[in-house]
Amino acid sequence: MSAAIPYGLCSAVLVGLGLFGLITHPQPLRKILAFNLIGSGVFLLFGVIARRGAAVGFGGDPVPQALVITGLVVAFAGTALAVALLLRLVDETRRGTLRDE
Amino acid sequence: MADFLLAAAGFVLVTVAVGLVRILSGPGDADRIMAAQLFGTGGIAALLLLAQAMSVPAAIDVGLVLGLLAAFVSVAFVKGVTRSQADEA
Amino acid sequence: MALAFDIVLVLLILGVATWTISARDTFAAVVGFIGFGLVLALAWVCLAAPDVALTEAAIGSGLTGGLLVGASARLRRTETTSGETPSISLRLSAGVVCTFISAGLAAIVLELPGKAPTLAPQVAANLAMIGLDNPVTAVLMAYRAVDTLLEVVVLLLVLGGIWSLAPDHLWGGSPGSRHLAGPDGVLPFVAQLLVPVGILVGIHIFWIGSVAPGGEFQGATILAAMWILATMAGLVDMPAVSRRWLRLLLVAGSAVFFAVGFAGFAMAGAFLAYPEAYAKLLILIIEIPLTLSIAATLALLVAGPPERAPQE
Amino acid sequence: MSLALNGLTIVAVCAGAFFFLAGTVGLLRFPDALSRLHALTKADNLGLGLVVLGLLFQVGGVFAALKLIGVWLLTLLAAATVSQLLARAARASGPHE
Repeated sequence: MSAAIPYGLCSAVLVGLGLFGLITHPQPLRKILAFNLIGSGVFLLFGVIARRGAAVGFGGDPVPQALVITGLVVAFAGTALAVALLLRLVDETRRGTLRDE
Repeated sequence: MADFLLAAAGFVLVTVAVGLVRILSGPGDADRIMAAQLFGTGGIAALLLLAQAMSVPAAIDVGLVLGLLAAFVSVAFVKGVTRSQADEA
Repeated sequence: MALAFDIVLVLLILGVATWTISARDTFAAVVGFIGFGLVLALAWVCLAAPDVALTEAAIGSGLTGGLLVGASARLRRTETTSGETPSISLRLSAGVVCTFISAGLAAIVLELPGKAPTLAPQVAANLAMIGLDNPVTAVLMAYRAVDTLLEVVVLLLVLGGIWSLAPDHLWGGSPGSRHLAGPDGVLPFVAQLLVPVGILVGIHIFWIGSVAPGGEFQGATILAAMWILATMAGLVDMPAVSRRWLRLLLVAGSAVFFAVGFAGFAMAGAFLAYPEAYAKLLILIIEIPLTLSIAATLALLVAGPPERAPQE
Repeated sequence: MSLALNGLTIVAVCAGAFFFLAGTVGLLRFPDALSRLHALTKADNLGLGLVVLGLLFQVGGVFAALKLIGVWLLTLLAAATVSQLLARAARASGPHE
Protein backbone atom coordinates (compact mmCIF):
# COMPACT_ATOMS: atom_id res chain seq x y z
CA MET A 1 0.00 0.00 0.00
CA SER A 2 1.39 3.35 -1.01
CA ALA A 3 1.68 6.09 1.61
CA ALA A 4 -0.43 8.34 -0.60
CA ILE A 5 -3.53 6.08 -0.47
CA PRO A 6 -5.14 7.74 2.60
CA TYR A 7 -4.93 11.11 0.85
CA GLY A 8 -6.42 9.61 -2.31
CA LEU A 9 -9.43 8.34 -0.37
CA CYS A 10 -9.63 11.71 1.38
CA SER A 11 -9.81 13.50 -1.97
CA ALA A 12 -12.62 11.19 -3.12
CA VAL A 13 -14.67 11.99 -0.01
CA LEU A 14 -13.95 15.73 -0.36
CA VAL A 15 -15.34 15.78 -3.90
CA GLY A 16 -18.54 14.03 -2.78
CA LEU A 17 -18.90 16.25 0.29
CA GLY A 18 -18.39 19.44 -1.72
CA LEU A 19 -20.87 18.34 -4.38
CA PHE A 20 -23.46 17.61 -1.69
CA GLY A 21 -22.99 21.09 -0.22
CA LEU A 22 -23.17 22.69 -3.68
CA ILE A 23 -26.52 21.02 -4.38
CA THR A 24 -28.22 21.38 -1.01
CA HIS A 25 -27.15 24.79 0.33
CA PRO A 26 -29.50 27.65 -0.53
CA GLN A 27 -27.08 30.48 0.32
CA PRO A 28 -24.76 31.44 -2.56
CA LEU A 29 -21.72 32.00 -0.32
CA ARG A 30 -22.08 28.45 0.99
CA LYS A 31 -22.20 27.21 -2.59
CA ILE A 32 -18.92 29.04 -3.26
CA LEU A 33 -17.36 27.37 -0.21
CA ALA A 34 -18.62 23.96 -1.32
CA PHE A 35 -17.28 24.49 -4.82
CA ASN A 36 -13.87 25.27 -3.33
CA LEU A 37 -14.02 21.99 -1.40
CA ILE A 38 -14.58 20.10 -4.65
CA GLY A 39 -11.61 21.93 -6.14
CA SER A 40 -9.43 21.03 -3.17
CA GLY A 41 -10.42 17.39 -3.57
CA VAL A 42 -9.39 17.41 -7.22
CA PHE A 43 -6.09 19.14 -6.41
CA LEU A 44 -5.40 16.58 -3.69
CA LEU A 45 -5.98 13.78 -6.21
CA PHE A 46 -3.37 15.48 -8.41
CA GLY A 47 -1.03 15.52 -5.42
CA VAL A 48 -1.52 11.79 -4.90
CA ILE A 49 -0.76 11.13 -8.57
CA ALA A 50 2.34 13.34 -8.27
CA ARG A 51 3.46 11.50 -5.12
CA ARG A 52 3.17 8.17 -6.89
CA GLY A 53 5.39 9.52 -9.65
CA ALA A 54 8.32 10.03 -7.27
CA ALA A 55 11.55 9.29 -9.13
CA VAL A 56 15.19 10.31 -9.56
CA GLY A 57 15.46 11.80 -6.08
CA PHE A 58 12.32 13.98 -6.30
CA GLY A 59 9.65 13.34 -3.67
CA GLY A 60 7.00 13.67 -6.37
CA ASP A 61 6.48 14.35 -10.05
CA PRO A 62 7.00 18.14 -10.37
CA VAL A 63 4.74 18.52 -13.43
CA PRO A 64 1.39 17.82 -11.69
CA GLN A 65 2.62 19.80 -8.69
CA ALA A 66 3.20 22.84 -10.90
CA LEU A 67 -0.25 22.34 -12.45
CA VAL A 68 -1.80 22.36 -8.97
CA ILE A 69 -0.09 25.69 -8.18
CA THR A 70 -1.54 27.14 -11.39
CA GLY A 71 -4.90 25.65 -10.49
CA LEU A 72 -4.93 27.11 -6.99
CA VAL A 73 -4.29 30.61 -8.31
CA VAL A 74 -7.02 30.31 -10.96
CA ALA A 75 -9.43 28.88 -8.36
CA PHE A 76 -8.78 31.93 -6.20
CA ALA A 77 -9.51 34.22 -9.15
CA GLY A 78 -12.75 32.36 -9.81
CA THR A 79 -13.76 32.67 -6.16
CA ALA A 80 -13.03 36.40 -6.20
CA LEU A 81 -15.22 36.84 -9.32
CA ALA A 82 -18.04 34.79 -7.77
CA VAL A 83 -17.91 36.83 -4.56
CA ALA A 84 -17.95 40.11 -6.50
CA LEU A 85 -20.98 38.93 -8.52
CA LEU A 86 -22.75 37.88 -5.33
CA LEU A 87 -22.11 41.20 -3.57
CA ARG A 88 -23.41 43.09 -6.62
CA LEU A 89 -26.50 40.89 -6.72
CA VAL A 90 -27.18 41.65 -3.06
CA ASP A 91 -26.68 45.37 -3.67
CA GLU A 92 -29.17 45.27 -6.54
CA THR A 93 -31.85 43.07 -5.00
CA ARG A 94 -31.27 43.58 -1.26
CA ARG A 95 -31.68 39.83 -0.86
CA GLY A 96 -29.02 37.15 -0.56
CA THR A 97 -30.73 34.50 -2.64
CA LEU A 98 -30.54 33.05 -6.11
CA ARG A 99 -34.31 32.60 -6.48
CA ASP A 100 -36.20 34.90 -8.81
CA GLU A 101 -39.60 35.55 -7.35
CA MET B 1 13.59 10.89 17.07
CA ALA B 2 11.56 11.41 13.92
CA ASP B 3 8.81 9.19 15.32
CA PHE B 4 8.65 11.19 18.53
CA LEU B 5 8.43 14.48 16.61
CA LEU B 6 5.69 13.09 14.37
CA ALA B 7 3.75 11.90 17.40
CA ALA B 8 4.13 15.32 19.02
CA ALA B 9 2.90 16.98 15.82
CA GLY B 10 -0.11 14.68 15.77
CA PHE B 11 -0.85 15.38 19.43
CA VAL B 12 -0.69 19.16 18.99
CA LEU B 13 -2.92 18.94 15.91
CA VAL B 14 -5.56 16.85 17.66
CA THR B 15 -5.45 19.16 20.69
CA VAL B 16 -6.06 22.29 18.65
CA ALA B 17 -8.72 20.48 16.63
CA VAL B 18 -10.60 19.94 19.88
CA GLY B 19 -10.29 23.70 20.32
CA LEU B 20 -12.09 24.04 16.99
CA VAL B 21 -15.15 22.69 18.78
CA ARG B 22 -15.28 26.20 20.19
CA ILE B 23 -16.37 27.29 16.72
CA LEU B 24 -19.28 24.90 16.96
CA SER B 25 -20.60 26.41 20.15
CA GLY B 26 -19.66 29.98 19.28
CA PRO B 27 -21.42 31.95 20.57
CA GLY B 28 -19.80 35.11 19.20
CA ASP B 29 -17.90 35.58 15.95
CA ALA B 30 -14.86 36.64 17.98
CA ASP B 31 -14.74 33.17 19.54
CA ARG B 32 -14.74 31.62 16.11
CA ILE B 33 -11.85 33.70 14.83
CA MET B 34 -10.02 33.03 18.12
CA ALA B 35 -10.36 29.31 17.57
CA ALA B 36 -8.96 29.81 14.08
CA GLN B 37 -6.02 31.64 15.62
CA LEU B 38 -5.33 28.82 18.07
CA PHE B 39 -5.60 26.43 15.16
CA GLY B 40 -3.10 28.59 13.26
CA THR B 41 -0.52 28.59 16.06
CA GLY B 42 -0.94 24.84 16.58
CA GLY B 43 -0.66 24.31 12.83
CA ILE B 44 2.61 26.25 12.77
CA ALA B 45 3.95 24.13 15.65
CA ALA B 46 2.93 20.96 13.79
CA LEU B 47 4.61 22.25 10.61
CA LEU B 48 7.88 22.99 12.41
CA LEU B 49 7.84 19.51 14.00
CA LEU B 50 7.04 18.00 10.61
CA ALA B 51 9.87 19.94 8.96
CA GLN B 52 12.35 18.34 11.34
CA ALA B 53 10.77 14.86 11.40
CA MET B 54 10.54 14.51 7.61
CA SER B 55 13.61 16.68 6.91
CA VAL B 56 11.69 19.13 4.73
CA PRO B 57 13.25 22.44 5.77
CA ALA B 58 10.87 24.29 3.43
CA ALA B 59 8.01 23.50 5.83
CA ILE B 60 9.49 26.20 8.10
CA ASP B 61 8.77 28.72 5.33
CA VAL B 62 5.20 27.43 5.18
CA GLY B 63 4.97 28.14 8.92
CA LEU B 64 6.26 31.67 8.34
CA VAL B 65 3.66 32.31 5.62
CA LEU B 66 0.90 30.83 7.77
CA GLY B 67 1.80 33.11 10.68
CA LEU B 68 1.69 36.21 8.48
CA LEU B 69 -1.57 35.37 6.78
CA ALA B 70 -3.31 34.33 9.99
CA ALA B 71 -2.72 37.88 11.19
CA PHE B 72 -4.05 39.17 7.86
CA VAL B 73 -7.27 37.16 8.19
CA SER B 74 -7.81 38.37 11.76
CA VAL B 75 -7.44 41.98 10.67
CA ALA B 76 -9.86 41.37 7.79
CA PHE B 77 -12.31 39.97 10.35
CA VAL B 78 -12.02 42.98 12.67
CA LYS B 79 -12.48 45.32 9.69
CA GLY B 80 -15.48 43.34 8.48
CA VAL B 81 -17.18 43.48 11.90
CA THR B 82 -16.65 47.21 12.35
CA ARG B 83 -17.78 47.86 8.80
CA SER B 84 -21.05 45.96 9.13
CA GLN B 85 -21.74 47.76 12.42
CA ALA B 86 -21.12 51.10 10.69
CA ASP B 87 -23.55 50.05 7.95
CA GLU B 88 -26.24 49.23 10.46
CA ALA B 89 -25.85 52.48 12.37
CA MET C 1 4.26 6.09 12.71
CA ALA C 2 4.21 8.08 9.48
CA LEU C 3 1.11 6.20 8.36
CA ALA C 4 -0.61 6.86 11.70
CA PHE C 5 0.14 10.57 11.31
CA ASP C 6 -1.23 10.51 7.75
CA ILE C 7 -4.45 8.93 8.97
CA VAL C 8 -4.85 11.46 11.81
CA LEU C 9 -4.31 14.26 9.31
CA VAL C 10 -6.82 12.82 6.81
CA LEU C 11 -9.45 12.43 9.53
CA LEU C 12 -8.82 16.02 10.58
CA ILE C 13 -9.20 17.26 6.98
CA LEU C 14 -12.47 15.39 6.58
CA GLY C 15 -13.72 16.61 9.96
CA VAL C 16 -13.06 20.26 9.13
CA ALA C 17 -14.54 19.84 5.63
CA THR C 18 -17.70 18.27 7.08
CA TRP C 19 -17.95 21.19 9.48
CA THR C 20 -17.58 23.67 6.60
CA ILE C 21 -20.51 22.02 4.81
CA SER C 22 -22.77 21.35 7.78
CA ALA C 23 -22.34 24.52 9.86
CA ARG C 24 -25.55 26.45 10.40
CA ASP C 25 -23.90 29.85 10.43
CA THR C 26 -22.15 31.09 7.27
CA PHE C 27 -19.39 32.85 9.18
CA ALA C 28 -18.63 29.66 11.13
CA ALA C 29 -18.39 27.82 7.82
CA VAL C 30 -15.92 30.41 6.50
CA VAL C 31 -13.73 30.00 9.58
CA GLY C 32 -13.93 26.26 9.05
CA PHE C 33 -12.75 26.75 5.49
CA ILE C 34 -9.70 28.73 6.68
CA GLY C 35 -8.82 25.88 9.05
CA PHE C 36 -9.37 23.47 6.17
CA GLY C 37 -6.73 25.30 4.09
CA LEU C 38 -4.34 25.07 7.02
CA VAL C 39 -4.61 21.29 7.48
CA LEU C 40 -4.45 20.88 3.72
CA ALA C 41 -1.09 22.72 3.74
CA LEU C 42 0.15 20.10 6.22
CA ALA C 43 -1.11 17.37 3.91
CA TRP C 44 0.86 18.86 1.00
CA VAL C 45 4.03 18.73 3.12
CA CYS C 46 3.34 15.03 3.78
CA LEU C 47 2.79 14.50 0.04
CA ALA C 48 6.33 15.81 -0.58
CA ALA C 49 5.01 18.94 -2.30
CA PRO C 50 6.31 21.88 -0.20
CA ASP C 51 5.82 24.29 -3.12
CA VAL C 52 2.11 23.48 -3.19
CA ALA C 53 1.98 23.68 0.62
CA LEU C 54 3.27 27.26 0.42
CA THR C 55 0.70 28.16 -2.23
CA GLU C 56 -2.12 26.52 -0.26
CA ALA C 57 -1.13 28.34 2.94
CA ALA C 58 -0.83 31.68 1.13
CA ILE C 59 -3.74 31.60 -1.35
CA GLY C 60 -6.00 28.72 -0.33
CA SER C 61 -6.14 29.63 3.34
CA GLY C 62 -4.91 33.21 3.69
CA LEU C 63 -6.05 35.31 0.75
CA THR C 64 -9.27 33.35 0.07
CA GLY C 65 -9.95 33.43 3.82
CA GLY C 66 -9.61 37.21 3.97
CA LEU C 67 -11.86 37.59 0.92
CA LEU C 68 -14.58 35.32 2.33
CA VAL C 69 -14.45 36.77 5.85
CA GLY C 70 -15.03 40.23 4.40
CA ALA C 71 -17.85 39.00 2.16
CA SER C 72 -19.64 37.07 4.91
CA ALA C 73 -19.50 40.11 7.21
CA ARG C 74 -21.19 42.17 4.50
CA LEU C 75 -23.79 39.48 3.81
CA ARG C 76 -24.70 39.08 7.48
CA ARG C 77 -27.88 41.11 7.23
CA THR C 78 -29.24 39.45 4.11
CA GLU C 79 -28.82 35.96 5.48
CA THR C 80 -32.10 34.10 5.43
CA THR C 81 -32.59 30.44 6.07
CA SER C 82 -36.36 30.27 6.17
CA GLY C 83 -38.36 28.76 3.35
CA GLU C 84 -35.35 28.00 1.23
CA THR C 85 -34.04 24.79 2.73
CA PRO C 86 -34.38 22.11 0.08
CA SER C 87 -36.81 19.29 0.66
CA ILE C 88 -35.74 16.15 2.47
CA SER C 89 -36.13 14.06 -0.68
CA LEU C 90 -33.79 16.32 -2.64
CA ARG C 91 -31.21 16.15 0.12
CA LEU C 92 -31.53 12.40 0.34
CA SER C 93 -31.12 11.86 -3.40
CA ALA C 94 -28.22 14.33 -3.48
CA GLY C 95 -26.61 12.37 -0.65
CA VAL C 96 -27.00 9.10 -2.54
CA VAL C 97 -25.58 10.53 -5.79
CA CYS C 98 -22.61 12.12 -3.99
CA THR C 99 -21.87 8.91 -2.09
CA PHE C 100 -21.76 7.03 -5.38
CA ILE C 101 -19.40 9.60 -6.89
CA SER C 102 -17.11 9.39 -3.86
CA ALA C 103 -17.17 5.60 -3.92
CA GLY C 104 -16.35 5.59 -7.63
CA LEU C 105 -13.42 7.95 -7.15
CA ALA C 106 -12.19 5.91 -4.18
CA ALA C 107 -12.33 2.75 -6.27
CA ILE C 108 -10.26 4.46 -8.97
CA VAL C 109 -7.70 5.56 -6.38
CA LEU C 110 -7.41 2.01 -5.04
CA GLU C 111 -7.14 0.54 -8.56
CA LEU C 112 -4.43 2.88 -9.85
CA PRO C 113 -1.85 0.96 -11.93
CA GLY C 114 1.12 -0.32 -9.96
CA LYS C 115 3.71 1.55 -11.97
CA ALA C 116 2.85 5.23 -11.98
CA PRO C 117 3.71 7.28 -15.07
CA THR C 118 6.07 10.14 -14.27
CA LEU C 119 7.79 13.01 -16.00
CA ALA C 120 10.28 13.50 -13.17
CA PRO C 121 13.27 11.99 -15.06
CA GLN C 122 12.73 14.32 -18.02
CA VAL C 123 12.48 17.31 -15.68
CA ALA C 124 15.65 16.26 -13.86
CA ALA C 125 17.57 15.67 -17.09
CA ASN C 126 17.16 19.25 -18.27
CA LEU C 127 17.37 21.10 -14.94
CA ALA C 128 21.08 21.90 -15.27
CA MET C 129 20.47 23.38 -18.72
CA ILE C 130 18.23 26.17 -17.46
CA GLY C 131 20.22 26.76 -14.29
CA LEU C 132 17.41 26.26 -11.75
CA ASP C 133 17.50 23.87 -8.81
CA ASN C 134 13.80 23.83 -7.96
CA PRO C 135 12.03 21.46 -10.39
CA VAL C 136 8.59 22.99 -9.81
CA THR C 137 9.81 26.48 -10.69
CA ALA C 138 11.50 24.98 -13.74
CA VAL C 139 8.19 23.48 -14.89
CA LEU C 140 6.33 26.75 -14.26
CA MET C 141 8.86 29.05 -15.89
CA ALA C 142 10.46 26.91 -18.60
CA TYR C 143 8.82 23.62 -19.63
CA ARG C 144 5.23 24.78 -19.21
CA ALA C 145 5.83 28.53 -19.38
CA VAL C 146 2.89 28.89 -21.79
CA ASP C 147 0.53 27.71 -19.01
CA THR C 148 1.91 30.30 -16.64
CA LEU C 149 1.64 33.04 -19.26
CA LEU C 150 -1.98 32.19 -19.97
CA GLU C 151 -2.72 31.99 -16.25
CA VAL C 152 -1.51 35.55 -15.75
CA VAL C 153 -3.73 36.64 -18.66
CA VAL C 154 -6.67 34.83 -17.00
CA LEU C 155 -6.03 36.78 -13.79
CA LEU C 156 -6.21 40.04 -15.76
CA LEU C 157 -9.42 38.95 -17.49
CA VAL C 158 -11.02 38.13 -14.14
CA LEU C 159 -9.96 41.52 -12.81
CA GLY C 160 -11.63 43.12 -15.86
CA GLY C 161 -14.75 41.10 -15.08
CA ILE C 162 -14.82 42.27 -11.47
CA TRP C 163 -14.25 45.91 -12.41
CA SER C 164 -17.04 45.76 -14.97
CA LEU C 165 -19.46 44.98 -12.11
CA ALA C 166 -19.13 48.59 -10.92
CA PRO C 167 -22.21 50.78 -11.49
CA ASP C 168 -21.69 53.33 -14.30
CA HIS C 169 -21.25 56.40 -12.14
CA LEU C 170 -18.51 54.74 -10.07
CA TRP C 171 -16.47 53.55 -13.04
CA GLY C 172 -12.85 54.60 -12.75
CA GLY C 173 -13.07 55.18 -9.00
CA SER C 174 -11.31 53.41 -6.15
CA PRO C 175 -12.32 50.02 -4.78
CA GLY C 176 -13.54 49.69 -1.20
CA SER C 177 -14.42 52.39 1.27
CA ARG C 178 -11.74 54.73 2.55
CA HIS C 179 -10.32 53.21 5.70
CA LEU C 180 -9.50 55.73 8.36
CA ALA C 181 -7.06 54.96 11.12
CA GLY C 182 -8.93 54.53 14.39
CA PRO C 183 -8.31 56.96 17.22
CA ASP C 184 -6.79 54.20 19.38
CA GLY C 185 -4.33 53.39 16.64
CA VAL C 186 -3.93 49.67 17.32
CA LEU C 187 -4.61 48.71 13.72
CA PRO C 188 -2.07 51.13 12.18
CA PHE C 189 0.41 49.89 14.78
CA VAL C 190 -0.19 46.27 13.75
CA ALA C 191 0.20 47.20 10.10
CA GLN C 192 3.34 49.24 10.64
CA LEU C 193 4.93 46.26 12.39
CA LEU C 194 3.70 43.48 10.13
CA VAL C 195 3.83 45.01 6.67
CA PRO C 196 7.63 45.54 6.51
CA VAL C 197 8.26 42.04 7.89
CA GLY C 198 5.72 40.62 5.44
CA ILE C 199 7.29 42.37 2.46
CA LEU C 200 10.64 40.95 3.50
CA VAL C 201 9.19 37.44 3.79
CA GLY C 202 7.48 37.84 0.41
CA ILE C 203 10.70 38.83 -1.31
CA HIS C 204 12.52 35.99 0.45
CA ILE C 205 9.96 33.41 -0.70
CA PHE C 206 10.12 34.77 -4.25
CA TRP C 207 13.91 34.84 -4.33
CA ILE C 208 14.57 31.33 -3.00
CA GLY C 209 12.12 29.99 -5.59
CA SER C 210 14.93 29.14 -7.99
CA VAL C 211 16.73 26.84 -5.55
CA ALA C 212 14.15 25.81 -2.95
CA PRO C 213 10.36 25.69 -2.59
CA GLY C 214 8.91 29.13 -3.21
CA GLY C 215 8.47 31.30 -6.25
CA GLU C 216 6.61 34.16 -7.86
CA PHE C 217 3.03 33.14 -7.02
CA GLN C 218 3.70 32.50 -3.34
CA GLY C 219 5.81 35.65 -2.95
CA ALA C 220 3.26 37.74 -4.85
CA THR C 221 0.41 36.49 -2.65
CA ILE C 222 2.23 37.62 0.49
CA LEU C 223 2.97 41.02 -1.06
CA ALA C 224 -0.70 41.35 -2.05
CA ALA C 225 -1.86 40.47 1.48
CA MET C 226 0.49 43.09 2.92
CA TRP C 227 -0.82 45.74 0.53
CA ILE C 228 -4.40 45.00 1.60
CA LEU C 229 -3.33 45.02 5.25
CA ALA C 230 -1.80 48.47 4.82
CA THR C 231 -5.01 49.64 3.10
CA MET C 232 -7.25 48.27 5.83
CA ALA C 233 -5.15 50.03 8.45
CA GLY C 234 -5.55 53.32 6.59
CA LEU C 235 -1.81 53.66 5.94
CA VAL C 236 -2.31 53.83 2.18
CA ASP C 237 -5.42 54.20 0.03
CA MET C 238 -6.45 51.96 -2.84
CA PRO C 239 -5.70 53.83 -6.06
CA ALA C 240 -8.45 54.68 -8.53
CA VAL C 241 -8.63 51.89 -11.09
CA SER C 242 -8.24 54.37 -13.94
CA ARG C 243 -4.76 55.41 -12.82
CA ARG C 244 -2.22 54.94 -15.60
CA TRP C 245 0.59 53.68 -13.34
CA LEU C 246 -1.73 51.06 -11.91
CA ARG C 247 -2.73 49.81 -15.36
CA LEU C 248 0.95 49.69 -16.37
CA LEU C 249 1.84 47.77 -13.22
CA LEU C 250 -0.93 45.26 -13.92
CA VAL C 251 0.11 44.48 -17.48
CA ALA C 252 3.89 44.78 -17.01
CA GLY C 253 4.36 41.11 -16.11
CA SER C 254 2.48 39.64 -19.03
CA ALA C 255 3.93 42.26 -21.43
CA VAL C 256 7.51 41.29 -20.52
CA PHE C 257 6.50 37.61 -20.67
CA PHE C 258 5.10 38.05 -24.19
CA ALA C 259 8.14 40.08 -25.27
CA VAL C 260 10.57 37.40 -24.12
CA GLY C 261 8.29 34.80 -25.69
CA PHE C 262 8.39 36.44 -29.11
CA ALA C 263 12.10 37.12 -28.77
CA GLY C 264 12.36 33.33 -28.44
CA PHE C 265 11.60 33.06 -32.17
CA ALA C 266 14.70 35.08 -32.98
CA MET C 267 16.96 33.66 -30.27
CA ALA C 268 16.10 29.98 -30.20
CA GLY C 269 13.57 29.35 -32.96
CA ALA C 270 10.30 28.95 -31.01
CA PHE C 271 7.81 30.87 -28.86
CA LEU C 272 9.10 31.12 -25.28
CA ALA C 273 12.27 29.18 -26.14
CA TYR C 274 15.22 30.35 -24.06
CA PRO C 275 18.76 30.20 -25.49
CA GLU C 276 20.66 27.91 -23.14
CA ALA C 277 23.32 30.39 -22.03
CA TYR C 278 20.78 33.06 -20.97
CA ALA C 279 17.96 30.87 -19.67
CA LYS C 280 18.34 31.77 -16.01
CA LEU C 281 18.81 35.49 -16.74
CA LEU C 282 15.74 35.58 -19.00
CA ILE C 283 13.64 33.76 -16.39
CA LEU C 284 14.71 36.34 -13.82
CA ILE C 285 13.85 39.19 -16.21
CA ILE C 286 10.37 37.73 -16.58
CA GLU C 287 9.89 36.85 -12.93
CA ILE C 288 10.53 40.24 -11.31
CA PRO C 289 7.86 42.27 -13.17
CA LEU C 290 5.63 39.18 -13.15
CA THR C 291 5.73 38.98 -9.35
CA LEU C 292 4.83 42.68 -9.01
CA SER C 293 2.00 42.37 -11.54
CA ILE C 294 0.56 39.25 -9.89
CA ALA C 295 0.77 40.91 -6.47
CA ALA C 296 -1.13 43.97 -7.73
CA THR C 297 -3.72 41.82 -9.54
CA LEU C 298 -4.38 39.59 -6.53
CA ALA C 299 -4.74 42.57 -4.19
CA LEU C 300 -7.23 44.25 -6.54
CA LEU C 301 -9.15 40.97 -6.94
CA VAL C 302 -9.69 40.97 -3.18
CA ALA C 303 -10.52 44.70 -3.15
CA GLY C 304 -13.42 44.18 -5.60
CA PRO C 305 -15.09 46.59 -8.02
CA PRO C 306 -14.80 50.39 -7.62
CA GLU C 307 -17.12 51.70 -4.89
CA ARG C 308 -16.23 55.38 -4.80
CA ALA C 309 -16.79 57.86 -7.60
CA PRO C 310 -13.59 59.07 -9.26
CA GLN C 311 -12.41 62.47 -8.05
CA GLU C 312 -11.47 64.88 -10.80
CA MET D 1 26.07 14.12 23.48
CA SER D 2 23.32 13.55 20.95
CA LEU D 3 21.48 11.50 23.58
CA ALA D 4 21.49 14.50 25.92
CA LEU D 5 20.30 16.80 23.11
CA ASN D 6 17.51 14.38 22.23
CA GLY D 7 16.50 14.29 25.88
CA LEU D 8 16.32 18.09 25.99
CA THR D 9 14.24 18.11 22.79
CA ILE D 10 11.80 15.58 24.21
CA VAL D 11 11.39 17.51 27.46
CA ALA D 12 10.85 20.86 25.69
CA VAL D 13 8.47 19.54 23.03
CA CYS D 14 6.42 17.67 25.64
CA ALA D 15 6.18 20.85 27.73
CA GLY D 16 5.09 22.73 24.59
CA ALA D 17 2.42 20.15 23.81
CA PHE D 18 1.17 20.47 27.40
CA PHE D 19 0.69 24.21 26.97
CA PHE D 20 -1.30 23.66 23.78
CA LEU D 21 -3.49 21.32 25.79
CA ALA D 22 -3.86 23.99 28.46
CA GLY D 23 -4.83 26.55 25.82
CA THR D 24 -7.53 24.27 24.45
CA VAL D 25 -8.89 23.58 27.93
CA GLY D 26 -9.01 27.31 28.56
CA LEU D 27 -10.79 27.92 25.28
CA LEU D 28 -13.39 25.31 26.17
CA ARG D 29 -13.89 26.07 29.85
CA PHE D 30 -13.67 29.82 30.39
CA PRO D 31 -17.00 31.63 30.55
CA ASP D 32 -16.57 34.71 28.33
CA ALA D 33 -14.72 35.83 25.24
CA LEU D 34 -12.16 38.05 26.97
CA SER D 35 -10.97 35.43 29.46
CA ARG D 36 -10.87 32.84 26.69
CA LEU D 37 -8.66 35.19 24.71
CA HIS D 38 -6.48 35.64 27.78
CA ALA D 39 -6.04 31.87 28.20
CA LEU D 40 -5.43 31.29 24.55
CA THR D 41 -2.85 33.92 23.63
CA LYS D 42 -0.51 33.11 26.50
CA ALA D 43 -0.74 29.34 26.42
CA ASP D 44 -0.37 28.65 22.72
CA ASN D 45 2.45 31.12 22.13
CA LEU D 46 4.35 29.64 25.07
CA GLY D 47 3.63 26.20 23.63
CA LEU D 48 5.00 27.24 20.25
CA GLY D 49 8.05 28.79 21.94
CA LEU D 50 8.82 25.56 23.77
CA VAL D 51 8.41 23.52 20.59
CA VAL D 52 10.82 25.89 18.82
CA LEU D 53 13.23 25.59 21.76
CA GLY D 54 13.08 21.82 21.53
CA LEU D 55 13.72 21.87 17.79
CA LEU D 56 16.72 24.19 18.23
CA PHE D 57 18.64 21.24 19.70
CA GLN D 58 18.07 19.30 16.49
CA VAL D 59 18.78 21.72 13.64
CA GLY D 60 22.19 21.78 12.05
CA GLY D 61 22.93 25.30 10.88
CA VAL D 62 22.81 28.72 12.49
CA PHE D 63 20.59 30.01 9.67
CA ALA D 64 17.94 27.35 10.22
CA ALA D 65 17.98 28.09 13.96
CA LEU D 66 17.54 31.81 13.33
CA LYS D 67 14.65 31.09 10.99
CA LEU D 68 12.90 28.97 13.64
CA ILE D 69 13.29 31.79 16.18
CA GLY D 70 12.06 34.19 13.51
CA VAL D 71 8.85 32.19 13.03
CA TRP D 72 8.24 32.28 16.77
CA LEU D 73 8.90 36.01 17.08
CA LEU D 74 6.60 36.72 14.13
CA THR D 75 3.79 34.66 15.64
CA LEU D 76 4.32 36.31 19.00
CA LEU D 77 4.19 39.76 17.45
CA ALA D 78 1.12 38.97 15.37
CA ALA D 79 -0.73 37.31 18.26
CA ALA D 80 0.05 40.08 20.74
CA THR D 81 -1.21 42.85 18.48
CA VAL D 82 -4.07 41.00 16.80
CA SER D 83 -5.48 39.74 20.13
CA GLN D 84 -5.69 43.39 21.18
CA LEU D 85 -7.85 44.04 18.12
CA LEU D 86 -9.94 40.93 18.70
CA ALA D 87 -10.57 41.93 22.32
CA ARG D 88 -11.86 45.33 21.17
CA ALA D 89 -14.08 43.66 18.58
CA ALA D 90 -15.41 41.21 21.18
CA ARG D 91 -16.18 44.05 23.58
CA ALA D 92 -17.78 46.19 20.88
CA SER D 93 -20.11 43.39 19.87
CA GLY D 94 -21.27 43.21 23.48
CA PRO D 95 -21.35 40.55 26.20
CA HIS D 96 -24.75 39.28 25.12
CA GLU D 97 -23.33 37.83 21.92
